[in-house]
Order: sequence, then C-alpha cells, then structure tokens
Amino acid sequence: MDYTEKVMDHFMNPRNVGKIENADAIAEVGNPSCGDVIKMYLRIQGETIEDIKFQTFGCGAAIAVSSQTTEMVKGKSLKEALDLTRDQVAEELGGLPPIKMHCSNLAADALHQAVKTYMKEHGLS
Amino acid sequence: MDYTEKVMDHFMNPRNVGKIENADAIAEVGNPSCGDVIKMYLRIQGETIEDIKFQTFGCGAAIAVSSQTTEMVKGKSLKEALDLTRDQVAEELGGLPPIKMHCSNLAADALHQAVKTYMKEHGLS
Amino acid sequence: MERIYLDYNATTPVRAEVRDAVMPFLNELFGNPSSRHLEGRQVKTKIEAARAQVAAAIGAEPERVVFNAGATEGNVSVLRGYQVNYKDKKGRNHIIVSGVEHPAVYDTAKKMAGEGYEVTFVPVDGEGNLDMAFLKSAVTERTGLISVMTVNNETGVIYPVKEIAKIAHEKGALFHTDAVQAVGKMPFDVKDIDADFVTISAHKFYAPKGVGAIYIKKGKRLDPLLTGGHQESNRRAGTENVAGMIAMGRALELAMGEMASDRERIGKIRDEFERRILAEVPHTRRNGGENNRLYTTSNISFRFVEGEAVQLKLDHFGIAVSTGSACSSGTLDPSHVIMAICNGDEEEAHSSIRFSFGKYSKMEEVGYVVDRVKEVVAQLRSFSPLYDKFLSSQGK
Amino acid sequence: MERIYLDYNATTPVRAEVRDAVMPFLNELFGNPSSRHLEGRQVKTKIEAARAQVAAAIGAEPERVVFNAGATEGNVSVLRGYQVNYKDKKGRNHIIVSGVEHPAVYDTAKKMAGEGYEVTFVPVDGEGNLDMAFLKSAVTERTGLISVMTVNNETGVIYPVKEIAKIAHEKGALFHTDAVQAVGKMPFDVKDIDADFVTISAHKFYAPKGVGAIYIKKGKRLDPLLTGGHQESNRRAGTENVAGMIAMGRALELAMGEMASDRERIGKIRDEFERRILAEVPHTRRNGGENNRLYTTSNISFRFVEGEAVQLKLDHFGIAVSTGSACSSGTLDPSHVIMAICNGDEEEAHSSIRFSFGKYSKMEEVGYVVDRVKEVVAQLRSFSPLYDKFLSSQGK
Ligand SMILES: Cc1ncc(COP(=O)(O)O)c(C=O)c1O
Ligand SMILES: Cc1ncc(COP(=O)(O)O)c(C=O)c1O
Repeated sequence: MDYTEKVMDHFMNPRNVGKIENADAIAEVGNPSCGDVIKMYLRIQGETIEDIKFQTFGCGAAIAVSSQTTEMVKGKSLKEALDLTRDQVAEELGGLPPIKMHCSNLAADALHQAVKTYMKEHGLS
Repeated sequence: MDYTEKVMDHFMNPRNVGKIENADAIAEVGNPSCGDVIKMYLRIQGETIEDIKFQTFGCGAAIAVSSQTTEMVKGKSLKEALDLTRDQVAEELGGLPPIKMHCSNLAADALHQAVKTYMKEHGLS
Repeated sequence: MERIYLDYNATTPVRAEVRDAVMPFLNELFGNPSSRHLEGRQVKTKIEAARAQVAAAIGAEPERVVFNAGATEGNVSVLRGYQVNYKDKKGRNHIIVSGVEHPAVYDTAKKMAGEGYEVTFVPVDGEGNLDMAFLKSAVTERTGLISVMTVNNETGVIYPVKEIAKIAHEKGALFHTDAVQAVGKMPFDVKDIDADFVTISAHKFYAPKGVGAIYIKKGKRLDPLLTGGHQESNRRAGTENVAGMIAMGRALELAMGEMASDRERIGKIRDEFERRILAEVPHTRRNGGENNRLYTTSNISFRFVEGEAVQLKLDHFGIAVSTGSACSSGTLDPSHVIMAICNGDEEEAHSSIRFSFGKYSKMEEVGYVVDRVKEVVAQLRSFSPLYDKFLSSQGK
Repeated sequence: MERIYLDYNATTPVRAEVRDAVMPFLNELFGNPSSRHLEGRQVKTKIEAARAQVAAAIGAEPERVVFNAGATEGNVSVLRGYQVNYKDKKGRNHIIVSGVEHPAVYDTAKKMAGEGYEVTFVPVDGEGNLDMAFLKSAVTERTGLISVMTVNNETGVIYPVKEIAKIAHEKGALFHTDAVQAVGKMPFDVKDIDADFVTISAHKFYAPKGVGAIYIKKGKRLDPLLTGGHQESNRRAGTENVAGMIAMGRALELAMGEMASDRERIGKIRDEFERRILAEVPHTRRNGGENNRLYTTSNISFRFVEGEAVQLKLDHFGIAVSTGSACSSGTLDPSHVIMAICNGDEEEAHSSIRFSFGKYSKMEEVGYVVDRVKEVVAQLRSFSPLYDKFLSSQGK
C-alpha cells in the first residue's frame, strides 16, 4: 500500500490546518469508529471561499486528502467547490491506494456539506 | 532410508551368489510383482549344509539379506538353519530400514523352505 | 541515520549464523531429501538434525515435529485436521478459540462456523486476559478442540495455556496453542503444558519467512492438509523447504542459548521505553496488563490520533512500528484483538501502535524514539478534531 | 571423482545467479511485505517484481499468479478449491485426472473419491499416451474439473493440454494442469492452452525447494486452503516465503533466456545416452514413446533386475539416478505411473530407472554412465533368478 509522493507531501506538511474562529460555515463528516473524522471551516465572502481550514483525525490518506481539498478550493467560488469531486482530489494527489478510495476520501463530502448548509442559510442556490 | 555399512558391503560384494548344479535342496520365495524373488540352492551332507548359494532379484536389502543368510548357515546343521530367524539376519546386518523389514527380508523363508522340503524327502524330522 | 526497527513481532532479520548455516543448502547440498542417492541422503540427515534442534527447543521428541510453510499453515492444519482423532467425528465439532487469536486461527474458525462447526469465542477483559470462567463453562462433551495462543502478537499478553490444556482434557477435548510469539523467546515445554498441538513459525526468531512447524503429541493425529507425498512421515506432503528447515533448527538452537540474557536485556529496554511514553505523552493507554506480558511488546493507544498516521510519521523519522498486526494491514478495521481489549472503544483501537523489541534493539535508541513519538503525536493532535473537542470539554 | 547428477526431475541445484538474487533477503531486506513501514514496502515491491517475472514466463498477468509453498500445495489447492466457481457446488463434484498424475494430484483425487467426489482416472497406453477417447467420453455436465499434467515427471511424456482444456470447456468444466516439469524447460503459455489453473514449483528450475505458484485465470477462483491473512490478495494466507519468491522469479527469468539453447544441448545428451543404452544393454525398454517427450528425461526398464539395486550401485559409482519418482520413495510399490505404462507388468515396473538431465549435464559424461550401467546391470543379472529362468527358457 504505497502512497504517492504528493500524498506523502500533504501528509507530512499539511496545508491549511486548524480552525477558523467565527467561521461562516463548518461541517464535520465521518466518525471515530471508522477511523476518520474530517472537519472543515470556511470563511466565505460573497460567493467566494476566502479561507478554508481543516481538522482531521485519520490515516495518512485522510490527512492528505483534507489538505489537498482545501488547496483546491481556496479562493474558488462556492459553485466550484460543489463541483469538486472526491475523484478529482484523488487524481490531483496522483492516486490513492484502492482500499483508501472510499473510506478516507471524505474531505470533499465535508466541503460540500459546509457549502450547502451555508447556501441554504443564506438563500443561495 | 539409510542402509548400514554391513548391508552395503553385502550388497556391493554379495557372498555365495549363483547356483549349485544338482543341488540337494532348492527353494524360491517371493514373486516379481512384489519386487523380490529369492532362490536358495543347498548342498547337504548328512545333517550339514556343506554349501549354499543364492540368486536374488530385489532391492539392496533383499540382496544383502540373501548374502548374509548364506554366510550364517554355511557349514551349520539343518537344525541350526531352521532356527535362524529373519530378525537374526537383520540384526547381524546392523539393522534394516523399517520399511524393508517385512518385504525384503525373505531369505530365511527360502532357507527354511529348502531345508524342510529336504528333510521331508529324506525322512528327517 | 540508521533506522530503528521496532517491529520484531511482525518479523525479524535473519541472523548471520543462520544465514551461514543455510548457505551450503543453496550450494552443494541441493539434493531432494526423498532421493535415495548420496545427494538426497546427505540432505535428509541434515533436515533430521534440524528437526532434533526444533524438538529440543520445545521439549518434544523429534518425530513429533512436522515442518511446514509457517504458522498460518500450522494453525489451519490443526483446526481443519483435528477431528480425525475422534471416531464419532460429528460428535466433536465444537471448537473454542480465544477472541484474541491470530487471524489464521480466528478467521479460520469464523469460516468453519459457516460450515457447520459450532465455534465459541472466549472474550478478554480490558487488560487482555481471558475470561476463564466463560471458557470453563463453554466446554462440553461435544467440544473437540480448544485453541488459545501462548502469547498474543499484538499485546504480548501471556495466556495460561497449561491450565487451559487441563480444562480441555478433562472434557476429552484436544488442546492447541499457537506459540508463535513464545517459542525462542521464553521457556516453552510441550510436555509441561501437555499440549496436543503447537504451531511455531521460524521468521519470528531470526530465521527466514515461509517455514514453520507443528508439534503433534504422541498418539494424536491430524488429517493432513497437504496430501500426495510421504514427506514428514506422511503428515505433510510436498518437497521440503530444506533451507528453511535448516535455518529454523539453527535459529532455535541459538535462541535457547541466549534466551535468558535476551529476556533480561530486551525487557529492560521495553520497560524503560514504556515507562517514559506513559509518563511523558499525555492521554495514552497501555493495551494489555502491565504484568503477565512478554518482555518484547508494548502496545499503546495515543488518544485523539489515528494509528496509521503515527506509524507513517515515525517511519519518516526512521522508526519502524506497526498498527495492530502486519497481518491485518489489508483491512482498514482495527484488529479484533485491539478492539476486544479496548472494550469496543473504536477510537482507542484506531489509535493503537505496537512497539516490539528484539535482538538488535538498543537502550540508546529509547530517547530518540520517545522524542519522536512525543513530537508526532503532538503534531497530529494539533489538528485533530477529537482533541479539539476534548480540550473544549475540559473548558480549555 | 566428481559425481554425476542425473536426477534433475527430482530437484535441481540452486544456480549462482539465483543465490545472488536471494542474498539481500537473508540480509538487509528482511521486512514483512505486509508491513507499511519502509522495511516492509521495500520487500513488497520486490516480491511484486518477482511475481511479474513468473507471470511473464507463463504468459500471465502478474495479478493472476499466487505464490505458495510448492506444487503439492498448488495441486491440492486446485483440487480442493475449484468448486467455488460453481454456484451449484454439489452439481459439479465429478473430477477427471489422468492415471499418470503426480501423487499430489493422484492421491488427493483418490482421497476425494472416498469423500463423496466422483473421480475418473484416464488410462494411458504402453507409450504413456492418454486414452483421449476415454477422456472425452468421461466428461459430463457434472464434471467440474479436469486435471492433466503438461509433462510427466517420470517419463517426460508430454500431454495435449490445449486439446484437453478445450474438451473441458465445451462441457463447462474447468481445466487444471500440473506444469511442474514443463515451465522453465519448454515454451508454456497459459493463454494459448487456455488453462484455468496451472501449478508450478521453483525447485525444478534451479531455485530453492519449498516455493511455487498457482496461476488462476481471470474470473476464476479457488476457495483458499490457507485462511487468516490477506496475503496474495486474500488467495493464500501466511507470511510469504520472500527469499523463495525472489529466487523463483529470477530463476524463471534466466530460464526463459536459455530455454532454446538448453533444449538443444541437453536434448542431444539425453538422446545420445538413450540411444547407447538401448543399443548396448540387452533386454531394455523405454518407458514412454520416443517422440512427444521432454528432452530431459529417459526412463528405462532393465529386465530381470530391480530398480533400487541398480540405483544403489550407480550411486556407489558416483551417479545419481532415481527409481520412479523421488516422491514415491516412501513406499515399496513401483509408481502408479510406471505401472500404468508397463500395462501392469510389475516386473518391468520394478526394473525402471529414471535418468533425468539438466543444466550441468555434460556430453562427456555419457560414456562413463553407459559403461557403469552396463556393468551394474550385467552383474545384477548374473545372480538374478529371473534372468536365469529367462536364459533357460531360451534354451541357454
Ligand atoms: C509433476 C510434478 N508435480 C508436482 C510435484 C510436487 O511439487 P513440490 O515438490 O513442489 O511439492 C512434482 C515434484 O516433486 C512433480 O514432478
Ligand atoms: C501469533 C501468530 N500466529 C500466527 C502467525 C502467522 O504465522 P506465519 O507468519 O508463519 O504465517 C503470526 C505471525 O504472522 C503470529 O504472530
């Protein structure tokens, strides 16, 4: 079960870790019993994701996927965030071991959930 | 399945091989389908085995046992020949591999058969 | 920097003396031990000598030792083959295994449960100890086999196999112990335990992978798993892993001579390591009771962080450890062993790391390892949502 | 004097290049391939490379190759495990095997016959060729598996496996071939044959004993014999014989490059030997047709003398040969293979000797071997009661 260099890089040096105080949107997916919990914090300005940070309890893949996801949507529109798929994240990382594709690749879900909740609350569609 | 040195010696240099022309007693035991045939030829003078020779089709053990048996009874009485057991032959050879104890250790049988037939024919008991 | 290997329970390097013993068998001593010519007989003599070495190490007669391809084969052979000892085969299709067995027993038993066997798993408590009352009450006249390992590979917990053998025998059941983590590391005597079957594996004591043995008590039998050859006295067909057998014999011979001093030396390192980790890293838990544990193993849960992440980061720092057992690395679930011992707290189970020490471990390495563990755990906690929640709940 | 080894079908020496390839795995590359740390990953990468080497040699995709402990395990795995491919398991419990299979197939099939399987053995003629009409008429809608070896280990006779695979598939049966004596010695392609399962063993092509592999065609499965570990993609549990796998891959890679020239060179030696023996030793018979035989093997019956006696005497003269197969040396019966080919003439069967040639055989040795055979056979005949009878019957 080898991780790509890029996965290892994101895992060893995760980007955008931590919390955003008074975030505009927050979502958490997964649960400890699955071995993965990913929490996303977004600061949104208009329709743009101004800032994004994450907290992750999980394996190397879960952490790398979280980090990669935040990089891919930071500064992007909410629409673009919603269009981002798990597969795109995995692809950007140069692939994930098959066994990790499903369970640890949850960051896009957290992102989508945060964005959708935000849009609902703000009457966007 | 190791043979003792003595078995190997008798096998490589079998004593008393061949036939005795006009033997006083002959017996054959075993059959080719078992992989062993032993034939004993005896020259008998009174109650003494003056000469003994054998022909054997068989494995190393069968040949060594035949050779050893002839040595053990040459010059001995018919009674002594009848008292010789397979186990004594095997023992004298320093032992036989267990798998060979039964099948290849037929020489004493051939000897006994020859002596018994001779005794019957000559009214000895 | 030299790497620090702390995964001796997963496998061990082949030691130089063992390698030397093997070399002739990759060279001039190449005969098939079943062959009757010199090339074959020479090798046959040597594998019988290796059998005697293995036998001596476990207090057995050489002819009771059957070589095979490792303890997975050994364990499966016992579970699949024991019924041949019972005339009324259908009457003894109940087997009892502990809830912390290696998958070769645990998963095989589960599979057998789906094939008409009745299987009872004996639970363990939070220290990894077997529920002996449960075990005793589970044995019936229909119990054919009880299988409990001598030492657990993930926690190092030692089980009362002698007592369990007695319980089995009182009801006419057979007793098997997977002694993979015990043999070569601690005194082990098949006669003292009165085991019917014992499985061992060479690669746990500085011999190559892919060779092992079963001890089969005199008068007991196993219906062979591998058929079609008279090897191993008709008990395990197939051309022998000659080099492996030679290695195994030599390695055990060496292990016997060094056992007491290894135990002393390695135990001190493990103890010092564990003491420091538990003292210096907050929110940790030892999986397995402090005593009654093999001196090689330290299994620790680091709350709020996931085991694989810790393992990977330590690997990056040159330290090889494992999450649960190497054998369960094909799945994502925490091992059933750690789950059992964590009483179903999956978060703690996911947070466990096994440090296992061996012949080449050094006391001087402890400091570096402890420092890296502290650093890695702290870093991972810094962005763990679970740790964050915990801190909030503490009002921090 | 240097010994002359003519028992390459029993086993082969490990060649130097293979030994070299293995050494790092008895040294620094000791990790458990299931481990996630560097020590483990390094080894994992190498065993996957070995898998690719094995796959390339038989025309398979690497992921279709499952390593194991040798062809006995392989053969048993296939016979015991094939039914998982049939939904209605009970409906396909008829298996067909040739009457000249290796004991790992033959004896296992016999055992299965006692366990409720229906087993058909296909007879051979006096040249060792299969009765194809018999085989064809034996296949029914209930046939689950046909197992016929590619090359017979005792006679070298080659079987029409491609044709048999077709016969099997036409009735929805699966086809297995024990290709132990073929792979590495003659062109062999799983796709061309369209085999569902193929078993091979490393020690027949200059790699160590105790390692082998099964090819499992895409879409086909085997219920694993060894359970309780995710190794080999859940198809064969147990810590891998890493050194063995590396050796096997390297040995096959080398074999592929040398196959054509070996075939030419070794074939010439075998042919010359056989020509001289048949011409110069009276009352001999070749077991197996002249053509359609692997170039390595010459199986000869020397009438009126027993095989073991010949073998022992040759051994004494420094020549290693075998009586039937090394694998049957635990019994005293002539092998079922030679019995089958001798049409039940047990005397001839007891008189057979297998000479098998290989990489280190030399044309210069033929003269010495032929002379010793002549001498030994003549000497044993000089006191054979059967020869004496024969002479008498000829009026001599
Ligand atoms: C044709 C054939 N099949 C199977 C085997 C058994 O394989 P292994 O020696 O790897 O158990 C052998 C040789 O021993 C053989 O020649
Ligand atoms: C307790 C225990 N049993 C069985 C096994 C499996 O043995 P092997 O690796 O020889 O298949 C192992 C290790 O892998 C083990 O630790």
